[in-house]
Amino acid sequence: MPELFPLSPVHYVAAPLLAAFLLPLVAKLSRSFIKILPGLTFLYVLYVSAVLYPQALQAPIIEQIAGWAPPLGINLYYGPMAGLFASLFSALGFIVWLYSLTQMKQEPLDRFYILLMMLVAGATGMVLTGDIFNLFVFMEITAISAYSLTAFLREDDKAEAGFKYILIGSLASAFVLLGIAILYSYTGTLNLADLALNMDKVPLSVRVIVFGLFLVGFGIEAEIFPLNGWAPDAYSAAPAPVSALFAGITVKAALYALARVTILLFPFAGSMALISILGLVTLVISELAALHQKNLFRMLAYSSMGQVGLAIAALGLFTAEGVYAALFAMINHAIVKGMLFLTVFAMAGGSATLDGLNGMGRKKPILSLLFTLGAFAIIGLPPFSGFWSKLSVLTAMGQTGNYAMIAIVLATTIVEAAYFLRATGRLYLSEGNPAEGKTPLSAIAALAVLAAGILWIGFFPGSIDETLTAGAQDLLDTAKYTEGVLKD
Amino acid sequence: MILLQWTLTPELLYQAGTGILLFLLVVAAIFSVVQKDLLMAIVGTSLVSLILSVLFLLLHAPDVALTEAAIGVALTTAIFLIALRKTGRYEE
Amino acid sequence: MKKLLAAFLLGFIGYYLYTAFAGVPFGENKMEVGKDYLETTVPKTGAVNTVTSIVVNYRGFDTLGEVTVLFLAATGLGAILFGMKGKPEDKHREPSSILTTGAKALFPIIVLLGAYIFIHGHLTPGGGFQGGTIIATGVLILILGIKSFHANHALLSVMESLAGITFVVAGILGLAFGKNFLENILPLGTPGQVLSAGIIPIIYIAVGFKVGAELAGVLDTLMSTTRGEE
Amino acid sequence: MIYYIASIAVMLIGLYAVLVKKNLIKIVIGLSLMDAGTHLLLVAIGFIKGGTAPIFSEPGLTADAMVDPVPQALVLTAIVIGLAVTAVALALVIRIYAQHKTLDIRKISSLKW
Repeated sequence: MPELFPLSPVHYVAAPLLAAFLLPLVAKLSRSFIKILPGLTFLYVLYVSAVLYPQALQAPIIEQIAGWAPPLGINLYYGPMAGLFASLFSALGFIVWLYSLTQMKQEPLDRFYILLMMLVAGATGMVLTGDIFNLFVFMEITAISAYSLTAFLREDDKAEAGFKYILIGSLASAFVLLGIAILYSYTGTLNLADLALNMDKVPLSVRVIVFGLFLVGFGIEAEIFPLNGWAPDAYSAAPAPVSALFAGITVKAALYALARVTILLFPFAGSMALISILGLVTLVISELAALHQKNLFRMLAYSSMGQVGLAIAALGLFTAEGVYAALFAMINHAIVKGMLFLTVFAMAGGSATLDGLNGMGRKKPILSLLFTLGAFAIIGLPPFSGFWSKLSVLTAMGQTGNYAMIAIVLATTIVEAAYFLRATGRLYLSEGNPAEGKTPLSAIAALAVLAAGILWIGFFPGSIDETLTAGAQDLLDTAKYTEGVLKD
Repeated sequence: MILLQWTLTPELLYQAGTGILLFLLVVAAIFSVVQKDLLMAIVGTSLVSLILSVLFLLLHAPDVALTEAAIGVALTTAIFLIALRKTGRYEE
Repeated sequence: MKKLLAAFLLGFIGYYLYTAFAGVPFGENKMEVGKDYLETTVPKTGAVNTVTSIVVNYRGFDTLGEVTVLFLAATGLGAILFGMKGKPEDKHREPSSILTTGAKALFPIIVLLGAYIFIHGHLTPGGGFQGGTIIATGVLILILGIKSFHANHALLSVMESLAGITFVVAGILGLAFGKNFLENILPLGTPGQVLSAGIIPIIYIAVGFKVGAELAGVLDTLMSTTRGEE
Repeated sequence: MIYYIASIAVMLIGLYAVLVKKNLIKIVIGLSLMDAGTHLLLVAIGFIKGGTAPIFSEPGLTADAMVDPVPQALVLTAIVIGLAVTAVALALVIRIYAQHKTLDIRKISSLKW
């Protein structure tokens, strides 16, 4: 097989696409294929990761689609950072599939799995591509899957949340497209590396405008304040497995795009400081808002935005340590928040409120334990993964002398601790109604994988040190990026 | 004497034509936003698409013009009209 | 108050967009990549229509994404409107016999026109998307003109899937032949002939079928959704 | 130049509808107007005075007398994406109407900003 189909990064996109087109056909043969095929696809993509990611750590893999060298053709850039994200997305996709097997019952299931696969494939494409218009196309693939999944359930308010999302998402894509139009009109090229070399053709004032357009466009998808009004509605409306993917994948892909574009095309100090400040503002406002939420999914959504804000604040430093910390925070957030969404859904159903947690400690001990683990990890208690990620963020801020930032981060941690400990307390200290139903083994297995990840990183933070350092270097070394892509 | 210099050259005709078309484009867009009767508003958007597709032809983009004619004028309008039939016609 | 705020925002955005484009000379040649496409399209892709060669060959990955977006829209639309199928709206009006006959007579002509457009995508303006849309318009005329007509969703989805698989497999074949994803593996032929330009016509025909089937499905799903009052 | 101004104007008119209008279908109309403006802008960028369509349909045509084909290819993609988004948005509108029997966002509590 390896000789016949040499593995390359395009498999991340091609395999899910093939599976998505096949799914309606095989669904006619047997209904059970609907569930099996996405799992096989995610497994295959994980296998691609296992083969390619170690190679990417040595040297970035650059693939030219259709055999045209950039800037004529579209290229994929699979470096340490893109590899890290692509592997993370594939793993999360697989876990969410495993969980959905028994927890997702709403028809039409074939459409649900198609949209789920495309959400992951689109986000992976956003991370891999080296062409700005192709980035836009993948952003639309991700977005359209996300809109449809938000309104997937039948109950009230789902369609409204979907409409709000589609409205703001369309504004985002219009802004990104406008930015691309301006860049193309000045430079005459669409390849990111080629653009980076030709940015001097664009007057400085125009560069600022384009940066603003991209910041708004990607910022909407990355839930940066004040562009995140859609997010709590979407998170609480979507089926829980999808919310886990929103937190773990969609936001990360948009953030990656924003970081890559900023560092390649707009590397001025002001743009980076602005990103950092916006991240801090997002952090503070979201955490305060989370404190007031009664609906658990909304609480998790706001907490999710806060965590992303933390990552953005660290990213905005654009130092090696800052990007390292941001990557760490993003990975931690993807694992932990994914687990929390899935646990809450398994424990208290789709419209869970704080009261729904009452007394769960005795009725569903495993799930309660998992929730507690996730809550502790988010707050940043040692020895869980969140502790190391927060520590690295604080270290990075300390090294650049931003002591005010450190104070803000510590203050929000207290807020975070307040609402997460309150929720955890409900599990064990309150009396509640008897809960019914057992959680199936496959769902528990999916959660256990995530929990193992939290503990592994918590006890052996050194094990991911190398990948994070390589990722941070990959993002910051623009010269290597452009030379690699345009070597011919 | 000055008037005589204003002969209708093809160039001038072309420019006047595009000017009028662009003006109509904006007017149609405003019309479709202001109009309270949603049916008329949708007719306005399809008019926008129609003018757009003529403009694409003038800009030597026949592929885009054909796409805009098939998708913008025919299909999008059809989808809007179907959606309108399933909902209410007037804006309150 | 809200209008004032909106007007201010519009003025702000409009002003900065205008300044951004004020520096772009209109009607002048400022091509960089575009020039390379124009110079290499005939010798290297065999396609006479440069836009087609960009859409299907040079930037074929975008088009694969674009096809996916449409596929997702059809899928998502079906998911959103799932379970909202209503009884056919018969009380409104009966299509006249002229309309019915006209629809039956027009449909084959429209389908032929659509097919002609996507088969000649590499030679003349148009291609898979345009041709597919025209075919979908033909289906719309059938839906409007014939009361009992309902699109055969099973057939449409089989067509859609096969066409999509063709596109991806055409891409994977490039890899299997030791080249790149979506790279041309067929002889280019004589530029200007129908059978030329390598895999471009094959992909565009697949796109045509796919777009036609998807849009027809979308229209039929929307038509058979219940009205709010029920 | 008037092309730029007109297309930016169409875009802003669409944005105005999105921001201010209370009717769901009007908002979707606004979105498609924004798209339309952007498409015209892109094609206008690629236009070259005295150029021809980028199709080598006759023997005499040469590459240096043609308009830029890239924006045209991009707009083709963008138009199809716009159609997809519009279709999904209208499906959502139909569902909202089925639940609330109105298209007025002031009467749908969860859609207030």
